Amino acid sequence: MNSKIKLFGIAREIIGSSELEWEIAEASTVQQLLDSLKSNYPQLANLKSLAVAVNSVYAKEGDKVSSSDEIALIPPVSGG
Amino acid sequence: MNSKIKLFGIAREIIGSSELEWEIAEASTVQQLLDSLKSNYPQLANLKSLAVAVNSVYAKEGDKVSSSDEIALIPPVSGG
Amino acid sequence: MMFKIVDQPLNPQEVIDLVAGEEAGAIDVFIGTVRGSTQTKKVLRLEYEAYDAMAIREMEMLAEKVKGIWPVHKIAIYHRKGVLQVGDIAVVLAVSTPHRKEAFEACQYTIDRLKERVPIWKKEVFEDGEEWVAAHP
Amino acid sequence: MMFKIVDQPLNPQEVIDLVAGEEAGAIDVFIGTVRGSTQTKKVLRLEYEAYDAMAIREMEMLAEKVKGIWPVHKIAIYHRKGVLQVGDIAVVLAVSTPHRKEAFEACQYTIDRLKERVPIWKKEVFEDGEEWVAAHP
Repeated sequence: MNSKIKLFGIAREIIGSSELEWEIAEASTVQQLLDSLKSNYPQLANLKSLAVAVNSVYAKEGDKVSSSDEIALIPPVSGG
Repeated sequence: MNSKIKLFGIAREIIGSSELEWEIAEASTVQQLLDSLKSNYPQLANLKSLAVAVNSVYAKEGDKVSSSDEIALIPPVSGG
Repeated sequence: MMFKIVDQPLNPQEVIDLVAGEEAGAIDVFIGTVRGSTQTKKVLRLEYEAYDAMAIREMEMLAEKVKGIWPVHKIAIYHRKGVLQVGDIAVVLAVSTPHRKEAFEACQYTIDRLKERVPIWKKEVFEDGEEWVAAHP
Repeated sequence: MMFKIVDQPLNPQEVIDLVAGEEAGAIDVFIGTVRGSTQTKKVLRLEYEAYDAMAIREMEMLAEKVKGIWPVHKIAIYHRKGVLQVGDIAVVLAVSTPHRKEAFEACQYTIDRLKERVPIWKKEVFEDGEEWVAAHP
């Protein structure tokens, strides 16, 4: 099913939009999502880090994501 | 010659005035001044420390004081 | 509201007022501002963006963690987003504690962790280009 | 005037404004306030006095020393004297530096030394007595 992934900072600029429609397979993991995004947008792989937030919380690589979650890509933060 | 010694905090309360007229012998030292004050006001000897400022600067025990200097007693400070 | 992301100029006094109180003998306040140069390049402006909901949540979790380490009375963090000029305040963080040592420690720890975890990003805009800070190795 | 002894309420913003500037990426501000209790006793008020001329001179010398240790942009210290009530601000100290680590270090060092050297005294007044702080061993 398709999901909308929130994009910020350099990830937003690489992908060219603040939201990306993306197909998320049933029972896929954060790692699988990252792999598929990086293979479609290779510049994402050049970042110092790239995390995924699921429902506003940092997710671990093995966490499951589903299309009903609020998903966001978190490139290296630089607040302050 | 007589000099006026500025007094602050607990030293002011022990001596009972914000300024003390005191005879300072020619070429006497900070240490000698402190000794004569403590023997006249024994409660000064109970303080955690008692320094002397000469012309607004901390003086060392061996420094000379003269009646033309601005002299102050500095009991333990507690600013902040 | 002790934690805020705002797109208007920050007022340190407002943040200080949030943490003051009779329990607090010490308040340490950190103010981060936009510097006019970075290493060798002249900075024209900074552009900040935030994942607001998550940033607030991370700040709240961070504050809870800090309160578990030091006897903190209150913590408040205001972070600005949008376009900032040189000299503008990007973040104000205030921590109140009974004694000063823990105020310094808790404040420094909080700003260090904020910079590592809270989803806020800044882009430096120079005369001849721009760069997302810390994005690449 | 970066160093002041005043007998009116202190305004942190005024002190912060003195140290801000384009060179300063980081400002650390320490605010010391009168707590409502000390160890076990309830404090009614504090009475501060200062040897003003020497206190200012000591603050200036302290600031010079701090600038020799850290790359400090500016330091400002305002200290209040007279009768202070619980919650009142006794001291505001602001230090600006290019980066945050040295702002925290320089600010903490400055307040630590100020409490050791600058000729200012406070008397705590309790319900059943009073005491010059730190006067006796």
